[in-house]
Amino acid sequence: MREKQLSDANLDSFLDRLRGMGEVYAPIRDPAGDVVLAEATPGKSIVLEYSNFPQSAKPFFLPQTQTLLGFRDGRAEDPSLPDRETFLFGVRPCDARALLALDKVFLDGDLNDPYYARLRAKTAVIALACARPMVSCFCTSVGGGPADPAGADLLAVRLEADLLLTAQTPRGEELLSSAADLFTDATPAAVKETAEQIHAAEEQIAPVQVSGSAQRLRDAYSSPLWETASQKCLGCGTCSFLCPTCHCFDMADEVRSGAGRRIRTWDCCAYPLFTLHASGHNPRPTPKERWRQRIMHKFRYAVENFDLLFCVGCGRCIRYCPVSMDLRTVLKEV
Amino acid sequence: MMTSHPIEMRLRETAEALLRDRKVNLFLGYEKAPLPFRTAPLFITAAEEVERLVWNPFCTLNLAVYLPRLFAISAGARKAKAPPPLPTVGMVVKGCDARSVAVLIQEHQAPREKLVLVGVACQGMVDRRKAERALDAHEALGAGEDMQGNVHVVAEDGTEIILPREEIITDACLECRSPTPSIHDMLLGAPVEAKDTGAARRRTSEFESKPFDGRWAHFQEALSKCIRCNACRAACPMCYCKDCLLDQTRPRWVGAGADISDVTFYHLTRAFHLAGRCTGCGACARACPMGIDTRLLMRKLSLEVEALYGYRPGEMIDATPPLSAFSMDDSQAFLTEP
Amino acid sequence: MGQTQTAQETRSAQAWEPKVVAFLCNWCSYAGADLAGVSRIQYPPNVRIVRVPCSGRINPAFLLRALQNGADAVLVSGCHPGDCHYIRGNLVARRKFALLKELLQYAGIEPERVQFTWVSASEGGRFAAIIAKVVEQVRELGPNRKLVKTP
Amino acid sequence: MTRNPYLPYAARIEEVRVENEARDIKTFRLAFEDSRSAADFKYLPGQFAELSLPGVGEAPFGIASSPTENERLLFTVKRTGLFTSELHSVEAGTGIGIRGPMGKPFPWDRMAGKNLVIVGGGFAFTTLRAAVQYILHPANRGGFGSVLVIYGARTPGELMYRGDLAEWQARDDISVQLTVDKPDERWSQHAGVVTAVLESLKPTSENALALVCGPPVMIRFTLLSLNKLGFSDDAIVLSLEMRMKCGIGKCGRCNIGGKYVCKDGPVFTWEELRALPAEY
Repeated sequence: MREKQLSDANLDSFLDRLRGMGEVYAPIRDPAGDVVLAEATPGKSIVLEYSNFPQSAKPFFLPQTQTLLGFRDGRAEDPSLPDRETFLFGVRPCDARALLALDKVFLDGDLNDPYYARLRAKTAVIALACARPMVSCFCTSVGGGPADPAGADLLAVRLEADLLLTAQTPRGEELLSSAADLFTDATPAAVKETAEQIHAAEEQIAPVQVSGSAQRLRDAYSSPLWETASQKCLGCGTCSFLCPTCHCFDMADEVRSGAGRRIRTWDCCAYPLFTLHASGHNPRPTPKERWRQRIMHKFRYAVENFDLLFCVGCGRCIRYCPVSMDLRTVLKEV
Repeated sequence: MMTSHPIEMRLRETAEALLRDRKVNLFLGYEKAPLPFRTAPLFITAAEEVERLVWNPFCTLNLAVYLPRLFAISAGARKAKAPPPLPTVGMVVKGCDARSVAVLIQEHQAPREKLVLVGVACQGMVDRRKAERALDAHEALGAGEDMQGNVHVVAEDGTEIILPREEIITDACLECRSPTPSIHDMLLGAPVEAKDTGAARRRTSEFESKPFDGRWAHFQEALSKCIRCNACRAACPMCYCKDCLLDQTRPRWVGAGADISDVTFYHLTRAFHLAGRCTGCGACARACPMGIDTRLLMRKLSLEVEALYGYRPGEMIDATPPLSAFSMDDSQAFLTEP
Repeated sequence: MGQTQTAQETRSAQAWEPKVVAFLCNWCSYAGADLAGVSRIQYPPNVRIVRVPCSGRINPAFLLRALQNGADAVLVSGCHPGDCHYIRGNLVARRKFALLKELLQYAGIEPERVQFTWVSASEGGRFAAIIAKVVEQVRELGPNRKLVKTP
Repeated sequence: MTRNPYLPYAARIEEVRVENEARDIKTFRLAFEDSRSAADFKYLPGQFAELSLPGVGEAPFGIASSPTENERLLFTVKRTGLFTSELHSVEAGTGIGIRGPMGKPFPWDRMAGKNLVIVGGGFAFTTLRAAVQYILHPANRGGFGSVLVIYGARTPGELMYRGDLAEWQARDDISVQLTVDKPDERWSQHAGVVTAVLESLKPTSENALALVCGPPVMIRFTLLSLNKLGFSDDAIVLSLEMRMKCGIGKCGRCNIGGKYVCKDGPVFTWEELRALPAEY
């Protein structure tokens, strides 16, 4: 693996090259003051000091609303798939890692999801290692880390006045060679500094007891802790909507005078309507079963089915929960 | 501004007595949360657990949101000859919480006689987003309250920072006109006067000074962030409808997607359903993961309800809610050819 | 979309005709519209009528839905105060309408897009005049572009 | 490129038949618009498909016909929710989308050579009808042992597939026992619940498999009866219903534990189901 160095002065030129090939999204401060992954049109100032975005990169691969079919004269037809290349610069490693989980669900051979597959193929991820983990972060306990390259095409680490980049995929190699004149070979000092920085970031992340979660959750299925833990859950769905691996969706038709579309929209297992049968029967009737499902899905069922935790430790569900629910506590208690 | 500590002690004593003397089956309060600038709702049923109760500048959540479900009678129980008795619930209420409880009582979602309301006059609760933003490059490891009631933060590098409370309390608190609970069975601490009774009006007038298209553009820009998670609805104590219009499929009133037209429909309809009922607690805005000012419309509607019908939800428990009543001489200046 | 620009577009777009959806109460306003018809009072054909049992039956969602589906304006008409077939339906509705109109204006929807009035069963002329007025106002404003859902 | 799994085949409703006295159950016979789709749609009894009406949506239904009935693709639908109400209101000739076949069929490999006990209740008899038709096909009948069908409904008027039932009862290579909770004056067959009939007939559990579909209460008691008769949990095959959307294991709402009803089911043995959380 050859590390390349990109000086801050050349960052804009690199993004310009990417703009020549497609749309570029990068960390930008929005009017409300949040740093978000937004389109980096020329001249927009890129923020490099941030913890993480409120919303992960998920919407770029699984949009909140996705057209599945068009309807014309009462007949279904394939919608056109996007052709444009997209470059995501500054995705945190946890959010890039989430793509491994989404890939398991949406790219499964026989039943490939064509919409996800296309967006995945057309979107390059340039992850930016995390230098300032938050108190809600626990990536190191779920197989990731502040500089985990999983899911990224390029991994960047920020140094004093440079970025150190390593290609993780052929796509990443391509991006590096397409702008080779902007990069220099990384100096041994830079490589060393990078390693130290990553280590320092890792040190800041408190471990969470995730090991053996599948077995522990199997044993704890009937535990009274689900009742107490879910008592305060409002069923608002914030955790799912912000979760980079939550992928459940609903489908609905929108048709006016014979023309329209079938869409899919994000959905959430915390909603009572999620599993409600037309007959009125609901297999998961209370917040207890619904919240248990969410934890079980991420830390047990996904492990059983794919040998992969469907949690990347980004901590959004903890940070944004209006009633301060914390899955770390439950993982510890089971 | 004063420290909350004495209130916390009295709150624990009060809750303990209520639970010990079986005056309540359940006490609703707040406990320490894993992350700074937050507390978590706490449900306790035993006097021994009162030590978990806290009272501090982070008790932002409106606990009234839990009442409708605590008093909901399941279909099975309704059919039973002798339905199980309703619980008696004790809870700590701030000004906004008390207003919400009052509306829930008026709307028969919670029986007054089954509630023991422990009121605390509120000095304004912290908005975690404002606090986090005020720290800028720092990350809080812990936060507490100093003797003046300001927020004391320990940052990741060990630095200690004081955040003046006035600067980080929620927008709803800044606009609050009745920080002292309108209804309560006991009041801990002294009543508090509203800080700035004109705040909501000023914000509304400022928005109203823009032209139609400017207002629409602002409104659409704000809503373009909406991801339709419905957290604003879930967090609202007044949104207890079992079958929300916005979930209905026969007919489907509003599309499920993030189409701006559907998003707008959702927010307009929700706001309207809260006309004359919204108590301005701000739970919706705080629950919004995308940081949308969900109170933009509500602020205006509440002022309008007061101007037209002289009503402030939750502050007049014996009055008939304005949209269930009428007067022959209600204004009809808005009519075409009246 | 600027207001002036919309109006200009309107003038150039010859094809566009205002589309007004009118929700009329069964007992007074619908009968008023009927009277306008049988009395052969002319009024613009731009109105689509939805009959409702009472103006009190109007849920704001009806009006928003109509605008979303492409109406350029909506009009609600009920019995005059005191004449409601259900005694007080229109009086309770009056409060809702007052607030709704304020809310929509505040959000940036022009007041002409959502109108309320009373028309009795004997006021065929009044009905025709109000329709003419509403249609004229909407023509002046141009097509509704706010809230419309483009499929 | 493989076919978009969300794109339905275009089909048309050729015939609509009311199945019960309450008129809330109808059978729809569908025909594909083109022969390629028909050739693509290869299924076995026990599988299901998503039917869709543009503008209304989609819903999953068990396939009520057997592939041995040639191009007769049948779906029996009870009017319950949004989609089914709309479907009940359309007439023959209407276009309809069909996506599938989905899920796993009844375990036909395991059923070969076995004596079969088929127990159904009420409206859930649809895929069991498909199974019986498949078994009775001349090319297949020799591949199975004895076949006992017990089918119950609340009243005689609620028994579906009257014509088929009469045909089957006229044959000597299958025993078809019908029972109703509330007989009327013209009813001459069993009265009472299916379990009573099952326990009185005492079919052998030797070299046998049971297929069970019905409302939850019926299933619960039938399981007990079958166990009593010596059927092991592994020899009892059930078919589940679940709220579904995508039908291809992605939308995440039909899971029971780690299994997706749409992909890993809807057919499970009782042994498999017992190992899963009781969230169904």
